[in-house]
Amino acid sequence: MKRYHEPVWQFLSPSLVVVGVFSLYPIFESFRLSFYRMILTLPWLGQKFVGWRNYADLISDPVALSSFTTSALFVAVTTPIEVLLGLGMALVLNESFRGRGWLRAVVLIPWAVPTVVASQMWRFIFNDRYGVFNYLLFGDATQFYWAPLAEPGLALMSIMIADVWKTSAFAALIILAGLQGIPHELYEAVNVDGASAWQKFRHITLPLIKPALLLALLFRTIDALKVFDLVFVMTQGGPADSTNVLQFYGYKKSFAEGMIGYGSAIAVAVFLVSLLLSLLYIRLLGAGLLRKERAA
Amino acid sequence: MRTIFSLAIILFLAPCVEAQTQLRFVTWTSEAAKVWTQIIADFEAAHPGVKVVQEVGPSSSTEFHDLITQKLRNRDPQLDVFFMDVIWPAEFAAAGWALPLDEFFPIAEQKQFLEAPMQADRYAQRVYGVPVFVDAGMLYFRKDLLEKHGFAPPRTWPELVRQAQSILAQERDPYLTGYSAQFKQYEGLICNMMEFILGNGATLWNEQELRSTLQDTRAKEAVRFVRDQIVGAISNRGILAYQESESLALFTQGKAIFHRNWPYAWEVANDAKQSKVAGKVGVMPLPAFPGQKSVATLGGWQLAISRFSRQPQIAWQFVQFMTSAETQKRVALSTGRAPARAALYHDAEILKRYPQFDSQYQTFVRAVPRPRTPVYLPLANIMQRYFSSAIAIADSDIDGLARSAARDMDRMLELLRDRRQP
Amino acid sequence: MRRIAFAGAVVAIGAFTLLPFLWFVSASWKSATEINSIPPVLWPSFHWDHYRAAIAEHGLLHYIANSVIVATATTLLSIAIAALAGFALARFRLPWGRFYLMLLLALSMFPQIAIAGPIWRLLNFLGWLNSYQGIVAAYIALSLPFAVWILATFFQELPYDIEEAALIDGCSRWQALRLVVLPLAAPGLFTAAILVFIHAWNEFFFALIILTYPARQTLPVGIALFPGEYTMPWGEIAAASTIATLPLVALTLIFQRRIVQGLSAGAVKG
Amino acid sequence: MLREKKSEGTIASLTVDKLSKTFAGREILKELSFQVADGEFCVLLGPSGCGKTTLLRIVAGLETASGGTVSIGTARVDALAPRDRDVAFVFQNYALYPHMTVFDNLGFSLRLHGVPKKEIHARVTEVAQMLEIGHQLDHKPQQLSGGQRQRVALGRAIVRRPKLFLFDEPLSNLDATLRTNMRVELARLHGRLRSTMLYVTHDQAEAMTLGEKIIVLDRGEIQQSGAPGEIYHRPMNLFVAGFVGQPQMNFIEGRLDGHGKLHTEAGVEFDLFSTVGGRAAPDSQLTVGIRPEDLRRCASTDARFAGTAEFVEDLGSDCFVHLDCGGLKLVARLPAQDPIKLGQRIDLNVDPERVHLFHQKRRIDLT
Repeated sequence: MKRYHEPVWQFLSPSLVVVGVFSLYPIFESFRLSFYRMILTLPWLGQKFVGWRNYADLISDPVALSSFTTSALFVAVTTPIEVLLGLGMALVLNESFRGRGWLRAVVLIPWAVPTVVASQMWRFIFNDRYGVFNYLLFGDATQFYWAPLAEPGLALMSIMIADVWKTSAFAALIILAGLQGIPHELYEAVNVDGASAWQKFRHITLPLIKPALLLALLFRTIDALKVFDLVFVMTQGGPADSTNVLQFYGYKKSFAEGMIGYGSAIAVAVFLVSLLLSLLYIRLLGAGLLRKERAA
Repeated sequence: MRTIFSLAIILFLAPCVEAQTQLRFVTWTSEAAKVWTQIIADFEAAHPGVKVVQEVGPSSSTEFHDLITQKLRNRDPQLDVFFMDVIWPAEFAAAGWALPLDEFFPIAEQKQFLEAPMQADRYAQRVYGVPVFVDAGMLYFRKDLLEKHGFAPPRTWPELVRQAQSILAQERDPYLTGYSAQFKQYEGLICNMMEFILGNGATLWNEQELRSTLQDTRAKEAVRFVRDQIVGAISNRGILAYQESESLALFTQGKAIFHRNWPYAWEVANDAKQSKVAGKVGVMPLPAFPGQKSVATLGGWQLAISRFSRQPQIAWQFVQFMTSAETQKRVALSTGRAPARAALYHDAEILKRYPQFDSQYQTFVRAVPRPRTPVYLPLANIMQRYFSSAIAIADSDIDGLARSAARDMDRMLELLRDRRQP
Repeated sequence: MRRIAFAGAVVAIGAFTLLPFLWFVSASWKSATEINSIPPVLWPSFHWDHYRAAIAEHGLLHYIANSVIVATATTLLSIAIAALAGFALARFRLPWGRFYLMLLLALSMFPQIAIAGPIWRLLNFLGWLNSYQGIVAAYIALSLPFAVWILATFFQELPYDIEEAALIDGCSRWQALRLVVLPLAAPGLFTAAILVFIHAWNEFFFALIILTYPARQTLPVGIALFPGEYTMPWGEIAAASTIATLPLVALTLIFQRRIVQGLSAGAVKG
Repeated sequence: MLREKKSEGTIASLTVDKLSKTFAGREILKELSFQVADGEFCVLLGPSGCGKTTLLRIVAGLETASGGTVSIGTARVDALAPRDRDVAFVFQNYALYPHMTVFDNLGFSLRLHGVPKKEIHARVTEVAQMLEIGHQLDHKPQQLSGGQRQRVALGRAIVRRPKLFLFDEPLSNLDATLRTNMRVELARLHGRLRSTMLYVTHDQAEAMTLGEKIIVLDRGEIQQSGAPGEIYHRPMNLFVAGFVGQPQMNFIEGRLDGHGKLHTEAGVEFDLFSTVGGRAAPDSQLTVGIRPEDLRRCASTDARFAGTAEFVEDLGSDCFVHLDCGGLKLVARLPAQDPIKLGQRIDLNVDPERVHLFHQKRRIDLT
């Protein structure tokens, strides 16, 4: 039974070409390089195929393990806060009030500010002497002053604050969209039964924005694992390596030390962790995110 | 939809102008950009048919390194002359990225330049860079405070600490700190710590035996001194997050008694528009530990030629012009950066404009380069991690940290052992 | 009582997002000594030479021009390509359609830093280094995954029968897309466009190593050129950032309703 | 609804031959074959989920069949894209272009086919007048009422003068009175245009009033096809008998004895010898079908059924009485003049000529 051909290829070829040349090729190149050992500054060592040795070294490299835990901690703390804050912002922004348009634009400022600028900004704010952070908290009582970027414990926290400030708007945007998708009649119906604000949220809002929450969580996790600019500008992985996230460690290996093979292996590790987490989210929170099969 | 594609077409056909022979010079936007453009214009006037095309990267050494190595690792012919940080020659030579300049740069000419940077520009008996300007660590101090409290500028670190403690006690200014420097986990930390360690008669590594010497007792002593006497005592803990700009800000705001920085800080600290302590600033070589000599870490930038340049002759003419005595003098006068040619330190005009060059000359002559090895950057990352971990935690296990840092450094240096350069 | 709590929340959100940025903007009107004065000076003395320096000495305007060109070209092309792919994935029941969506999501997980080297070599091979098309091609690849995702989910929610009516009326798939689907999908396109634009506007690392001609460098690289080797001109950086962020804020203010409406897939009731 | 036959026109007929469709393992259409003559108004009637909409969408080209062919006139179209089949499709929820005015909605297909502006304007205004939406031409669909939107959807199809009109339950979103008016208008429209129309509905009243031919579908198979009267008065199987007719036909199970006498579960007997003759073996199970309107009140002596009224639906014009005849539930349609009270015992009889007989779900003709 001959059927007329939907011009599928006309629609998909542009994206396939671009993704194929500019995404797939570089990523395969990274995968390939991760099986080689090379140090650019010692060319006589050559580029030897070493199979899984880079990955074996990665597992046994104490600095890599500590940077893995730093990254994991960063993701585990920032993504939930960003999604929760995003949810709060979205709920507020969903209500209609006079300045809503302005507030929505203001909320987008952190997302619109270039990351390199935002990092400089927070480095300026967290400075323990001329930064406003200490001044607002403690006024002139310098004995109580913190040095956020200087204490191993506080440095990562400062980067988290900067990241939460920068990206909560993004999460809020996605969740707000989910909220707007909820048909209004549902709320009218439940109002009739006299539900409290909390019950309305619990039984109507939450279940219906689950896909939006999942999407926000997914995109934030992927980005949080790839955090780089903030660490590069604010702390360069210091103090005492306490903010040496995996991505920054990979950058140092590939670009500063010329160990492309090892750097690529770290990048692949970041990718695999991200893939694993995403599959976990999709399995746990339901596949509502994926395309529903189109009914006959 | 049609408009979108027509816009894309225009972009793709952006014509690029082909002029005569193009000399590609990769540099960064220096503070005195106007001076550089003028010098380049003069070069082009003196060499008709040659057009210098400038490509620009950020001044931060790490970012400039990322950009330049990207071109070099890919043998990009579109690169002739580029700026090289004082710690890169060994790496760029071993990697086969920088062109040996011996045939262009005779020994007699090399003698014109300060010995310290020239030493840094050599690797395996060949020269790979021509110094443009030099940097060296110096001690800035509040002349007024020292005089007020009857102190002569300190010769040793313990003396500095004692003076700082007594001034702090008497001044009772909550914001005042005794010593401001660069202890953030980055290249600057190595420059600072090297001055303490070498100032205690120790070293970072043994060049002949290709092994780390961080475990020597004198080296660990210096580190312990910084952790307990400086970070733990006379400095505010914020110092662990400072690069040059933050540390200098404390000094220019009048909130630091002593301050370690490069020569540029003299101009800033004495400029009333930028500093509240203009005129009250003294500068001297860094103190050392009792019985040892003062040591300053060498910094500065050199010009190098890419091994993949298709026109090394023209490139050398450009480098020669840019590092000629006359150009060096113009740059020194306009930017205040310490020149690399020794003669300029006795040039009346320069000394009139920058009297401090006279007293700083000795520091520049004796400045010590950081380990000259192709694997310097991996070593640097290991040392940065070690130093930061050692001084940022009050009760850090310095012996243990030193042992593992030395082990990691030796494992890197091991790679050099089997391939001794001729 | 709820009114006060709500008003409190509005103020809190406004403060949380705006105050840090306003503090940085205030630095652009402070004199050199005021900027890092200890203790900090809260109210600036309002003089404008940082703005003059940012524009005149650092050539901020041509960085902004470059960023506008790059970001606009990236957005237009990326959205055009993503709309085609999103439409096809939503409309044609392709057996591997879902796989392609998952592949795109996976691609967006790969750290850009790691593929910067290979992308540089690719552009070098094509002779596109230091060219608008080079950086735009790289940015399209970076932004396509999430653009296709947003548009595919959006098209999938659009009521199908309006399109079928167009097919019956005599449209080819292309005409149906252009004349009926795109006008209805405007909010979705807008959302994806704003996100792609902001991504291209903010990207730093690729631009650092690909664009080294001053005439081509985009804003984030331009601002990274402000600091000297040891000096950090906070005033000028703050001024540059304020100028750079204003167009984006204005853009989002004008289109914020469309943005949110777009993201709420299926907002268009047939 | 009698309309005079149109002379042979240019409008082609529709031929569907052994059309089948399976989706996700389920057989939706099972080798259907039927024809729609030129200018004929054919209705596809069936319960929801019987595959009638899928069949319509396959004819339109919006879906592909798993087997069989579709031809309009003499040309096979099943391999053509929807736009090449010259068909018009009126959707259930109208599918108007929300971003275009009514005028643009109506003229869209002409614009696509490059019809000159002047002609588009003329044809659009003519159809708009015909459908009384002349003064809504510059409104947007959101500004129109349900009925008006429905007429615009209809107008969009008419303007094109297609070879074949396809309707997918176009009236189901209208309120009752509007629906009855539109039924009459559609029929009058068909009378004027004399175009071939294929109309899908689950509402049998629409089927009876509009259809010149009705095809009853169930579970992807044609149960019966024929003129409305044929479908109503000679249902060929239990399904058609039960589906067509409101309220539903009464069914009574029974067993035929050796002498042509039928003994039903309610103890009522029917002497069918003269009609059944030898066409049903003795002792076989038969189902008797009696339409509620065929039951009439009679004297208790010659009553065939007697039951008490459990529930009475009084529709004004007549009333439906739900009776319990000793366990057998019957529904009778009685004239409203003599109202029945709840619990009242009444006697009913039926003219044997009007009784329907089914054996193993197939009809057995009495004459």
